[in-house]
Amino acid sequence: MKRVGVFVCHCGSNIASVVDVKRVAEAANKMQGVAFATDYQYMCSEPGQDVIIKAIKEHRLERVVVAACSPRLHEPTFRKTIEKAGLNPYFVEMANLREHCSWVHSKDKEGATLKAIDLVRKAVSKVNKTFPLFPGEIPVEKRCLIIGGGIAGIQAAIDVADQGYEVVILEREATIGGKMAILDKTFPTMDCSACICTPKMVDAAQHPNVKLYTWSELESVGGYVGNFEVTIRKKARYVDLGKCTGCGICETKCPKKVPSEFDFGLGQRPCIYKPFPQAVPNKPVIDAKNCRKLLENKCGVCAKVCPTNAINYEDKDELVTEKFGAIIMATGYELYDWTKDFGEYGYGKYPDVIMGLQFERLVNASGPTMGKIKRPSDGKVPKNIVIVKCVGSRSTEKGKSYCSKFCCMYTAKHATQILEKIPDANVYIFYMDVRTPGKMYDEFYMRTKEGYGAIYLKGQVSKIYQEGESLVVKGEDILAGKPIQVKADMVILATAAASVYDAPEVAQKVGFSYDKDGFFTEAHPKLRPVETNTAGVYLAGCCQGPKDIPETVSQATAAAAKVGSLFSKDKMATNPMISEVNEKLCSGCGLCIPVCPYKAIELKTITERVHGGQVQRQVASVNAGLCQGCGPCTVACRSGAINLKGFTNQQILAEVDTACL
Amino acid sequence: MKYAYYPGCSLESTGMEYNLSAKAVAKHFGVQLEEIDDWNCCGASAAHSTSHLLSIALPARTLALAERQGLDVAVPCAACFNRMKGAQIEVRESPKMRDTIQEVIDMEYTAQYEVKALLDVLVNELGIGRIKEAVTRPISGLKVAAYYGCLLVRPPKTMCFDDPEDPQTMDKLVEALGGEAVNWSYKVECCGAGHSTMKPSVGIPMIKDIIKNAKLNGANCFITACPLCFLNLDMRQAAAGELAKDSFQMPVFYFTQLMGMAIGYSPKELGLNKHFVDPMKLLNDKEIFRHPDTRREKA
Amino acid sequence: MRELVDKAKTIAKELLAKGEVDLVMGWEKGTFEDKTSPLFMRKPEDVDKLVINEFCFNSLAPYLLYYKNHQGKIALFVKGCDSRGVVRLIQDEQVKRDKIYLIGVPCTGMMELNHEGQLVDAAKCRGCTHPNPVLYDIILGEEVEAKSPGERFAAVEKETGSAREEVWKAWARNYDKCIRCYACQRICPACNCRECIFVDQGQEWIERRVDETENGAYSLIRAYHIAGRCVECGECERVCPVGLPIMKLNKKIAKDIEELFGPYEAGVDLEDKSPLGHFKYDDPEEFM
Amino acid sequence: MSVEQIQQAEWTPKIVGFCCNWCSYAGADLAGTSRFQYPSNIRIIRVPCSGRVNPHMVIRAFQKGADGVLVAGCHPGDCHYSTGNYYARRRMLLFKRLLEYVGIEPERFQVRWISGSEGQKFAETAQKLTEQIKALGPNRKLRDVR
Repeated sequence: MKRVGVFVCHCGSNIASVVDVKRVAEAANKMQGVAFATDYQYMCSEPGQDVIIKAIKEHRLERVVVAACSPRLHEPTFRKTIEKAGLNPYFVEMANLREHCSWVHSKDKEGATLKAIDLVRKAVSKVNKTFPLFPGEIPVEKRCLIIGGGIAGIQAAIDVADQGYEVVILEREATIGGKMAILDKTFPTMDCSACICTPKMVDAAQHPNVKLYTWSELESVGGYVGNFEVTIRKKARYVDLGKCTGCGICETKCPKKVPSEFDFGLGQRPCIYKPFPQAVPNKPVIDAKNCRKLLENKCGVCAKVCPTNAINYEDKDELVTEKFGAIIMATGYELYDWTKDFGEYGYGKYPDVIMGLQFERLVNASGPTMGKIKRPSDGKVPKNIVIVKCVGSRSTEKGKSYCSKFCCMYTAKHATQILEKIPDANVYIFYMDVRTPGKMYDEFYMRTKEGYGAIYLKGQVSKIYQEGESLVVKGEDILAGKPIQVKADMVILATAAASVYDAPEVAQKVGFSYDKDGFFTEAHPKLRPVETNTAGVYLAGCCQGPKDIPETVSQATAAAAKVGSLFSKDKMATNPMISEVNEKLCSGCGLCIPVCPYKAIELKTITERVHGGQVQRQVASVNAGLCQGCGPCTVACRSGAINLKGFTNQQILAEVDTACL
Repeated sequence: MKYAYYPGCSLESTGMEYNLSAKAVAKHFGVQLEEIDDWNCCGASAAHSTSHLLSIALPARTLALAERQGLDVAVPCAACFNRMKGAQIEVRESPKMRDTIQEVIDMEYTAQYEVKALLDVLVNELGIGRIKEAVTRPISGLKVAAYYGCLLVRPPKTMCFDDPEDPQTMDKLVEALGGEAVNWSYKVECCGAGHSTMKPSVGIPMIKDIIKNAKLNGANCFITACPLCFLNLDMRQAAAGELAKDSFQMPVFYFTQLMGMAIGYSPKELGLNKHFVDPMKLLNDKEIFRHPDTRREKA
Repeated sequence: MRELVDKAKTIAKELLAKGEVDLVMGWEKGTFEDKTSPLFMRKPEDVDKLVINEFCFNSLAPYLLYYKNHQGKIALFVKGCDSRGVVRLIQDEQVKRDKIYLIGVPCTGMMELNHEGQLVDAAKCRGCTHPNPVLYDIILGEEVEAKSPGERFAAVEKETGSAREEVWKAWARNYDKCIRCYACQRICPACNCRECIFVDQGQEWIERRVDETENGAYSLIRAYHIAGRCVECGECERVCPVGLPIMKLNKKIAKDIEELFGPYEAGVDLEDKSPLGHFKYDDPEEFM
Repeated sequence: MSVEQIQQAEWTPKIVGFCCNWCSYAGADLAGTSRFQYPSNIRIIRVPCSGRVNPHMVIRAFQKGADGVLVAGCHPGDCHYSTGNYYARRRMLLFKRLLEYVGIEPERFQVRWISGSEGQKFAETAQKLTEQIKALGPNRKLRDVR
C-alpha cells in the first residue's frame, strides 16, 4: 500500500451544496492506504494546489487523489501540481464528484454523498496500482513528403517549403498540375484555370526547398511519425532531365500519334510527349507502351533529332529510399467510370455522350478543338446540349452513395460557357437537387439560369440513345409531373468524383485507414480533419473526399501548418500511456496485431536462456511512436501479456472491485 | 437436360404459339420439359399490388410442387419468370420468410432449386455452338430487333442472366440462326403492358415508339420472349400504325419460333398461322422456307 | 479406419528411416480395448505399436506445444479435427508449418461405450463437418463423407426467456461440479498461452477457488478466450472428468459468430481472419 | 421483518458503467454540465476506448456484486481511435449472447453508443438502466457470496 493523500474540492458550492464534502474527507481518511485527507474550497486554484504540494511534503504522500471535477478538465492541472511537489505526474487520479455526482444528483444529497465516497474509494484503489510513467522522445526528420502533385500537393509543398523545411513532391504523371491543369475555367470567377495554376506549378518547382519526383510511384513506407522511410520508384523516362532543354523538336518529329490521356482521347499526342505545353518539368517522357523504338527497335527519330543527346532508350526504373518526418497525402480523385454501369446511357458507345472533364478539354483554347465547342462524332457545333447531373452520385443502386459536391457548380459553369460560345444553343440540365453553398456560388447558379437561360429540369434521365444523327434523352420533369424527351446533339454527364483506383492500396502502404468509397479517413471528422489516425500523415484535397479548388487549397495550407508544428521541435515527446508487452507472458500468438488501428504492434524475435541453452522465440512489440493508447489489443490478449499503461488491467480491476463494494 | 416446366396462363391462351414452338424446339435439342403437376397462377401484377405475401406465396406453391419433382424450373413467360425468381430469392435469403411461406402454402419449400428463363436455358445452357450446328434453314434476310421488354432482365440483382440495359442473349441467338440482329434503342423499354387495353391513350403510343425505333434502325421484324410484349407488338400494331401513319408490317416472333424455323420446323408446327401481323409475307419474301440451295439471292 | 494402419506404418517407418523427421506422433493400444494412448515414435521399430482405429480420440496437435524448441521436424497423424487444431497452432504462430509433417487420416468417426456398455458413435463427433484433414502432406486412403454436418449446432439449445432462472440453475449446478483440474485447457489447441491466467497464481484476474462464482467465471471466460478460435474438436468435453457440457458454450459462440458475422469455421483455412480480429462497418447492433 | 426483508428494503442496485474517455465519459460530463438528473446508482469507470473493455471485467463486476453493467462507447464511425468500437461491438455482441445463454437477464448487461454531445442520452440510459435493474432485483448469478 502506498501513502495516498485525498483532496476533496468544494468547487465553491458546485459540489459542496449537494455532497457533504467533510463527510467524504472523513470517510477517505479511514480508507485503507489513505495517509491524509482534507477538503478545500477550490482545489484547482493557486492556493488549492499549494494545499496539495504542502501535504505531499508534510505527510510524505506517494499518491494523490483529487476528488473534484472531470479529469477531462483538470487532470493536466493536477499532474503539473504533483510534479512540482516531486512526484511522478501520473501518480494522480481524479474522482469526478462534480459532473458525475453533485450536478446530476442534486436532489439526492445522501445518495450523492455515498456515491462520492465510493468514487473516492475507487480512485484510491486505482492510484494504488499506478506505476511511474515517463514520456519518451523521438527525433524528428524535418523533411516532408507530399504524395500527389495536383493543386493540393503544390500548395502544401509551397507552404511547407516557405516555413524552411525540405519538401519532396511525388507525382506519378510526367508533370505536376493534376486535375486543375486540365480545367478550362474555374467557377465562380471564371478565371482561366491554367493562368492561376501554372504559375503555382512553377513556384513550387523553383522553390529552393522543393524537390520534384515526377513520373514516380510510391513503392513502400516504413517507420513512423518523424521517422518515415519511404522508397520511391522513379519510372524510366528515357529522357535525361539533366541534358534535355525541353526544346520540343522530338515531339514534332515523332512519327506515331496515339490518343492523348490529357485530352481524354479527344485529341492526339506523339509517343514522346509533354502532357501539355506548360508541363512542369517542361521536359518530355517516352511512352514505352507505344514507342516503336522500345517496342520493335525501329524508328529512333527522337534520338536522332535531339540536339543535346538527352534520349536514352536504355533507361531503367530506379528505386530511391529517403527519410521523411511527415507525409501529406494529396492524391486527388478521378471521375467515376460510368461506362461500366450506365447501360441506359449507352455504356460509352455513343461518341457524343461525354464526361465533364472531356468538355473542359473541348472548350479549352489549347484543347483539341482550339476552344471551339464541336461534338466528337462529326465535329459539328452542337445546338442542343443536355447536361445530366449526379451520374453515379447519390445513388445506392449504382456508383456512389455520396454527393460529389462540385458538380452542381461546374455544370453551371459548362452551361454558361456553352451559351457564351454558342449563343443560339439550348442547354438542358437534368438535376436531382442544385446544391450551391459557397461564396458567390448561388449567385453564379442564378445567373446561369436567369441571365444565360440554361434550362434546369428537376428529374433524372432514364435513357439516352442515338436516333439518326442526334441523341434522344428521355427523362422526367418532376416539377411538371411528366416524362420528357429532349433531342440533343451532345450530352455531358456530370459523373461522380471517385477516389483514385488504387487509393486503398496507397493507404495500406502508408498505413492509415480509408472509407468504403476509397477516400482517406481523417482522424476526426470535425476536430482533426486534416490528420489521419496515423501520426505524421496528413490529408489535403480530394483524396479525403470530393471538394472544390478553394477548399482543397485551404486544406493543403492547413496540412502544411500541421507539418510546421510537428517540425518546430527537434524531438517529439510521446504519450507514455501506451501499451507495453510483458515478454515473459507473451506467447507471440499475434492476436493483438490485427486489432491495432495504428499498426503499432509487430512480432519481434527475442533470445532467451532455457535450461542453459539459448532459444529464440517471437513476442509482440509495441512501437511507441505509433501507439496512441486505445487498448483493444489488451482485450485480444488472453494471457494479459499486453497491458495499457495508465489504464492497466490491474487498475481497472481494482476500480471494478471497489465500485462493487 | 431436364427441367420442370411452368407454361403459365398466357401460353395456354394468347401465347399458344410460344408453347407450341418452345416444346418443339426443346424436344429437338433433347431438353426435357416436364410440366409441373397442378401448377397455379404466378400472381402476375395483380398479386403484388394487393399483398406482398400473396405475391410470394402464389409462385412459391408452384415452386414447392416443382421441388417435389427435384428439378430446376424453366419458365417461358417473362412475367412468370420475374415473379418466380423473386419468390425463390426472397425465400432463400430469409429463413423467416421461408417459415411463413411454408405455413401459408402448407408445403415444404426450401428454394434449393434454380428458376431459369426458358430463353436462358435454350440459349445459354444449350450453348450457341449447338444451336449453330443444328441450323438447316438460316434465317438470312431477317433483320431482327431483339425486344426483351422490361421484366426479363430486371431487376438486375434478381434476374442476373443478362445485362439489364443492353441485353445480348437474343441478339446472339439471331446471329447464330443466320439472321442479322439490329442495334436499336428500345430493347428494354416498357411495352405498355396492360395499358394498351385499360388506357390505350397511354399504351398505344408506347408501342408505336418501340416499333418506330426498330424500323428506323433497319429492322424488319421482332423477336421476343414475353407473351405480353408479343401481344402488344403484334395485336396492337395496327392501332399503333394508325397513330404513326405508317402500316408498319413488322412481324413479331417468339425466339422459339425463329429457332424452330431455322432448324427445320414447318410454319404450322410453330403456330406461325396464329399471328395478327402475318409473318409469311416477309418469310416468303426472304425465302426462309425454301431450301437454302435453291434460294434466289436477293440484293 | 483400421485398414489404414499398414500404410500408416510404412509411411511412419520410412519417414524415420530416411531421417526426414525425428519424431512421429501417433496412437498405441491403451489399457482398455476402447482406449488408445498417444505414441511417440523415434525409431522405426517403435512404429510397430502404432494403431489407427475408431478409438484414436486424442488430438496430437496440442503436444506440439511441448516441442516448440524442438530442432528437427516432427510428423504427426491428424484426423479432420486434429488438423484444424494444427491450423489453429500455425495461425497462432506457435508452430511453423515447415517444421511439421502431417499424415492425414480420413476419419469415419470415433466410437465410445455408453452406459449400457454398447459401442456407439462418440458424442464429440456429432455434427462433425470436417472428417477429412484440412491440411496434410500426405493422406491415407480416400476422403470420406461427413456423417451429420447439419447437426453442427445440435448441442446448442434455444435460449428460453421465461425459464431463464431454470437455465441459470442448470448452469450453476454444472459450475458447482467443476474441480478446476484444467484438463480442458491442457488438451485444447486454442489454449496456447505461455501462462494461463486461470493457472498462474500471480494474476489479478481470478481467484483460484472452486465454487460457483469462480467456476462460472472460468467457464465463461475460457469460452470467450477461444471464441472464434475454437476448432470444435470436442476434446475439452471428452476429457472433462466430471462431464461438464463445455462444448455447449463453445458451439453457442460458434453459432452466434455464423449468425452475426457470416459463415465461419475456425482452423479450416490458414488464410482466414479471426472473427474477433477484424470487423465490418455494418456488423449487426442487436443490443441497441 | 426478517433479515432478508430488511436487506430487500435497503437494497439499491449497484451499476458499473465502463465509459470511453472521448465520447461516453464526455457525454456523462455533459449530462453534468447540463444538470440532467439521474439516479445515483451508477459508478463510472473511465477507459480510453470501448475496445479497452475486457469481457472479463464485466464478469468481475458481477462477481463482486454489481447488479448491472453498462459498456458505453462512441457511435460507430466516431471512435477517437477510428476503429476501437467496432472491435468492441463484435466482442460485446458475442459476450452478451453468451451471458444470456447461461441465463443472465439481458437487461443486466447493456451496451450503448453515447457521443460526447449526448448528455441527455447518457442520463436517460442511466435512468432506464436503474429502473430495469430495480425491477429485476439483486443479481445473485455469478455473485461471490462469501
